[in-house]
Amino acid sequence: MSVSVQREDFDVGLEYARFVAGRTDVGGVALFVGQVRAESGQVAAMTLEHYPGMTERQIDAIAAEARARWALDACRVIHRYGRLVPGDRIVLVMTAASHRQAALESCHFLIDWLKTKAPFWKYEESETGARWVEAKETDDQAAQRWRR
Amino acid sequence: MSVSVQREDFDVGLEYARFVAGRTDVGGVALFVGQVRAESGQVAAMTLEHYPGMTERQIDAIAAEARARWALDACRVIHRYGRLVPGDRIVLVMTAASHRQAALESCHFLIDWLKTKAPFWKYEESETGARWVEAKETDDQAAQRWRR
Amino acid sequence: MKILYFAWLKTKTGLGEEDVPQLPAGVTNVGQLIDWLAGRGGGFAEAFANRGLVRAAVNQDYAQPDTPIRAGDEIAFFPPVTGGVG
Amino acid sequence: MKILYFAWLKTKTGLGEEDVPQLPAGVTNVGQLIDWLAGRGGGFAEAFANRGLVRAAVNQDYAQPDTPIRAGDEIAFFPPVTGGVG
Repeated sequence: MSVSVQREDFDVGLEYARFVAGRTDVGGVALFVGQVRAESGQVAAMTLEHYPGMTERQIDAIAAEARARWALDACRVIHRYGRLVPGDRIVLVMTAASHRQAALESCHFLIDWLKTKAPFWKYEESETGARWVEAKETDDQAAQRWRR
Repeated sequence: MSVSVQREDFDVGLEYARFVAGRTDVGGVALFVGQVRAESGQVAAMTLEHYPGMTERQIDAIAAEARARWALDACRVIHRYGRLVPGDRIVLVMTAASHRQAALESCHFLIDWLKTKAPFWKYEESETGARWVEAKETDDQAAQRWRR
Repeated sequence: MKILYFAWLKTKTGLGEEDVPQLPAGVTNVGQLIDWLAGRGGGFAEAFANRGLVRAAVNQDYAQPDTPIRAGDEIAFFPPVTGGVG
Repeated sequence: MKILYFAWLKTKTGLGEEDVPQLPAGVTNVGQLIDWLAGRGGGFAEAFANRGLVRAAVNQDYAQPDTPIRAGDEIAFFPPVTGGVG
């Protein structure tokens, strides 16, 4: 299990290569890459503020829960902060397991929970001004469906 | 939408880079990489036989269904055939969408259906001999849950 | 009519592919073609002994026993597919 | 006690971080600390005007109004998190 919270971009191919290097026990690797999306040209840039220390702590806790719920061989999360423009990568979640369902479900779980539990706040700049983005009800719902 | 059925390996980083190059409309990319797994040293190698022509046709049909069901920006499937050893990559499924749920769910759908609809047959070599692998009930069930 | 065999159906019949220029008498669908092929005996009888284990395609689409066939078709027989991922 | 403010709570209070050496009189939990901070008036009153919009953490774990606090704790106030993915 490995978590990085960083300003710098990450290389998806390199991260994947390191993740599976020398492993023959892995049957499936699920990856999710979140990117900044230009909504009909509205978002010119966004800045992700985070709470250093708490961010790593919360992501560690979420990753530990994923490992408790699914039989995972490995798990990696990278989350960026700072100013980002459309097309920039924001987050990488990567899970490896013997079976594809475990890899896919845990990856989905991690990204849903990151969205509601990791202390990041999004400040969006657009043509009409800048604002702090409000939390969405739908994200809470997406995370809630993993409750049991 | 792009489908490749090939003997050669693929480069996950390069495929991802090409997939998102110049795009700012994508909010999330989901990837799944299937690899040959050594089950406690049992599988020494496997050979994937396929039905050239029908394979491409069936994967095209599955990808078209994914695009009809989810709002996808792009979709890519690579499936290998031939002799493979533990650690080798077998399949890549990649989906891009504005929203993470669409990317994640369609990727999961594609890999579940590939397993039951794409005409591949697995011949496994192990210490105790070689055999054609029989289809699993659980794969049918995994695919069935996408029926509506 | 081209007939293809995959996986252990290829092993048992000893054939990857064969050409059957005309539809055999009385054969109008996949099920009847299987009866006719099994009637050859030997490896063919063996390959089609348990029909629950045999799947078919007509012109590269999955087919059922009652799927009609014509002289120019490409027919394939194979076991249930077993994909490549765990 | 260290108090941190994030996102628009930082903008409204005008502070990213402050040190409050001792627990104010009568303050033993998060809710009471919010009352005390709001009592400063100005940007602080504004930041805590709608408490439904404010989340808190004590020592980097999510906290509730009745979560107890002590003099050495790190307390943070921020809006509901908004992650980074669509």
